[in-house]
Amino acid sequence: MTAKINVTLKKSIMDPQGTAVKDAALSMGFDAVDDVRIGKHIEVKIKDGISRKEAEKQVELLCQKLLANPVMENFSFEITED
Amino acid sequence: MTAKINVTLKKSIMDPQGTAVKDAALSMGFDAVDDVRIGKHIEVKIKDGISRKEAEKQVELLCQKLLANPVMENFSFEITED
Amino acid sequence: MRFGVIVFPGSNCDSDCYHALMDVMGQDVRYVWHKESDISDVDCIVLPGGFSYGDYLRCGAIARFSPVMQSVQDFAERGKPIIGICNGFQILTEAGLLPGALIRNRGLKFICQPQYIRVEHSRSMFTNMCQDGQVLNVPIAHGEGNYVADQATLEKLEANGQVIFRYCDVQGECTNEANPNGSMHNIAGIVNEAGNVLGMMPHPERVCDPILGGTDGRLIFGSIVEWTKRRIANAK
Amino acid sequence: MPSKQRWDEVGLTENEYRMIIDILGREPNDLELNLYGVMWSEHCGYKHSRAMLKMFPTSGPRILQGPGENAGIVDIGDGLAVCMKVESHNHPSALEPYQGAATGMGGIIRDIFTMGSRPVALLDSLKFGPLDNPRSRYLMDGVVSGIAGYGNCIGIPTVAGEVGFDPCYTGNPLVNAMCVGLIRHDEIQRGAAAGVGNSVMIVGHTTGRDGMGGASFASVEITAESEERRSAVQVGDPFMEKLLLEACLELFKTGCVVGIQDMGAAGIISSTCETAARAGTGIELDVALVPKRETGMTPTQVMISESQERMLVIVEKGREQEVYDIFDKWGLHAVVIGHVTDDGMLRVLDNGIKVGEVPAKSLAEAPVYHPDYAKPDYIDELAAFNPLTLTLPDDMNDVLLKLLASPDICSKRWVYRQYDYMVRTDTAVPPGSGDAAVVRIKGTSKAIALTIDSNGRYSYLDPYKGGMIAVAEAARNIVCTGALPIAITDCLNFGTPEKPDIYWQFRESIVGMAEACRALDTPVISGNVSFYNETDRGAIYPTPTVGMAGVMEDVKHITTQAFKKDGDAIVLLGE
Ligand SMILES: Nc1ncnc2c1ncn2[C@@H]1O[C@H](COP(=O)(O)OP(=O)(O)O)[C@@H](O)[C@H]1O
Repeated sequence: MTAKINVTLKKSIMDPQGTAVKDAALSMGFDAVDDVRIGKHIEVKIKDGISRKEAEKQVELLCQKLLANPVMENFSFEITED
Repeated sequence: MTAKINVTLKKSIMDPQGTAVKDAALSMGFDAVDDVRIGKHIEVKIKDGISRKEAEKQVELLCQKLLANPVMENFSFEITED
Repeated sequence: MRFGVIVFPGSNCDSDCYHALMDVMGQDVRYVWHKESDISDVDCIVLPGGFSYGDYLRCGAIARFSPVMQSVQDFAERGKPIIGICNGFQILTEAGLLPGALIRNRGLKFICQPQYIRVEHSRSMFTNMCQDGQVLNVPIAHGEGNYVADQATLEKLEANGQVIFRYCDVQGECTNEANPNGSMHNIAGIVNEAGNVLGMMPHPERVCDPILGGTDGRLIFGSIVEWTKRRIANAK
Repeated sequence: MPSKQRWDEVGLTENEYRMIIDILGREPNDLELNLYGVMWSEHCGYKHSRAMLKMFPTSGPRILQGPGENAGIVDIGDGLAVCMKVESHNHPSALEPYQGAATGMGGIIRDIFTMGSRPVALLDSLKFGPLDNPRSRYLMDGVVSGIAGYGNCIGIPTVAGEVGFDPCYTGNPLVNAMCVGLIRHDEIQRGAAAGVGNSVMIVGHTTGRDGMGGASFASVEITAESEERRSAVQVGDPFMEKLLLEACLELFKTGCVVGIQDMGAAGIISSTCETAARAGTGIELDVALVPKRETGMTPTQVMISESQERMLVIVEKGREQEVYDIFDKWGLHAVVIGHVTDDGMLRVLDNGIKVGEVPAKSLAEAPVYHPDYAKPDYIDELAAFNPLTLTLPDDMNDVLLKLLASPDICSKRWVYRQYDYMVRTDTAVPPGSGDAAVVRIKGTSKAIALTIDSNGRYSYLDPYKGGMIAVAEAARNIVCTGALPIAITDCLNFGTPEKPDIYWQFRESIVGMAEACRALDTPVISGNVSFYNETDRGAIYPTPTVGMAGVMEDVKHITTQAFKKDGDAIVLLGE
């Protein structure tokens, strides 16, 4: 199993990197772009033999404690078989 | 519409960040973790009035030209109504 | 008194702090390895700059789980002085010992340069040798020093006098142009509510020895020494 | 004879293939052929430059270590010495500017601490195409961030450098990085696998398929999977290197290290055959023992992998535990992969079964060539140009403003502000304040002055004089800070050496540099050659880069550029 986690900046936090990418995209002529926000995509491979329930529990806790900083970030994840 | 883009490192590319996070997770007792790879999650808000087809075309090109470096990264995306 | 400089894997200003305190300020100092748990022999903890754990994931995010951080937490609760410089500041916010967070500089680039900062007040244990409003020249060197916090936290910081240093120009004006990284309210350094934990992005250890172009850093370390002396005298 | 492809596939010539058969007395197997392919490549073997490099003066009363080791060492008195080297990472930076530049820094830093020396300063010499080209801007932005990303993280200040622009560098930027270390005479380590029976260890990062580019990769079995996995791009891990640096310096103090060599290009193969060749010994190693980060790697892939942040350490037999203890403290791998033998052979085993065996010395000593050279036509054409035929512009103020605004002359603050040039608290003269940087030495009154200079345009017009000018400019920069020039390290960036025009530029440059080094008493203690700097638009200007160190006995002699007081006299020195 693999946990696919997205960590995104909270709306209230400004995103200088996203703004820079948006400006670059617009100056390159990508006129469909309205706004850009940049976060992290983290893939955690789960050890064989771990139950889905246990995996979910650990990934949730891992996100809370380490992968996202609650002061500025939100997270979401899904667990896929692979 | 919003394009949700994941940019990941190619398999053969070493990911020091992922390794450091994996080591930290293991030492914190997350024994379900087998491996960690860290990429980017980018959300591009699409301007109103742009067709889905046009959005897809621009996002694909944007990924190729700006968001991912083809010598070391892969990308995938989906476009959602929001 | 004795300072303890924590060495995390990837710290790189640890020896600079050690040198400034020992050879320039004439203080007793020892290194504290990140796996130590007994730090009862030191009077002030320094979390030095650098890239602990490569600053991978987020600056300071992994270091805060180092074994020594539990003792640092206790040390803070007992009201003893802790100063986190640059990466040390980032670790303190990640650990929840200071509010808010430090994100990418607004210009997205790492910035290394001399920097003016204004001492907001001299009542703290870290600024008692400075004047209110004094302008110090203390260099910065960071890529993620852009201080953010929610509105309520900012208001509280301001109301309690927890903002200790602000980026300013040579006249002491805290303008947008004088703000190198986009920090809210030009914040360069804050203390916790109890006033004994300081986090600051500028590097005082880089301006202690005059050959490096300034000595303003001595005022900050000197204030800690002064405060500790008084505390020890009062206890007697 | 076998089909033509056999030598072609590993980038060797038919003649070289015959030489290998002579050496072995038989045909090489695939693994062995790959080892020769890598070690006899220009990059590792210096085939086209070795003969010419002998022209450089490389010794003197101050020189403790000249070329031939990982870095050179020059005495600065009181038992102290300076260790330095410069290296190019031009091609990797053209492909992926951030990682290319970052791994370049990683490599040159390892060269310095491998010698037992603590790195104290970095310098960089950068050349790009004109900035109105977006690709040039992208490359410059990435290269500068990559240097900053690696140097800042590992905590070594980048104290000086240069940036230049010319259309000849479009598509082929130059990224030359220099590292300088301090060392006590009694701490010098060397890269020799001495002492039969001693353990051969690999420390630091795991080994993967990364960085297997170039000539040799072609012959490694390519499947759909390996194609996806294959990559010429290496990723730098400055955090790992910081740990490796501290662990190695701590290890040297134990006295159990017999020899050490960093794994740069061609990883295990180059480090084992070079250390064995230097000591006149052999090495037997088992690729199955090498810690890997990918499954299914073939012995050839393990041998030639260029994974970063690894070191080969030869340890006194019976003292391996001391290595384990120190590396464990820093959270790093240390594994015995073989031992030193007395038969001069490099023997490769896979799970105990022999898969290749060649004389170590024959790998380390690639054939030496003396390519043809001829003065290019453009030289006389350009020399015939009479500058007096130019008409003087009317408005000199306008000319001055144009000059000051040109990227070559304008302030380079945008670049050096991204580098932590103050960490270690020794930078007494930072970038922007002097012609060279000055780094003081704590606990002494001494300082060293450092600079890196090149001028491709001069060298293009007259490579002989251009070479001299590069050395002379570096010396002037050092002297202006108040220091005495004592040695240089160099990086020779040129086009394709098989072209007579290019080889002529190369020869002339070396002769000019050598003459200047003799005149100024600054021997060459280390260096690097980068050939094949060409795109479909032709070769770059011949660009020899000179890194120079000077010594100052007392920091009170430091002199900076700025005018100091009203009324001070301004004097023009020289002719
Ligand atoms: N790539 C670079 N890295 C670090 N410092 C640099 C770089 N380029 C220029 N500098 C610094 O900027 C200052 C001015 O450089 P330069 O314009 O080359 O000066 P000069 O022409 O006087 O040699 C010097 O202090 C130099 O070390």
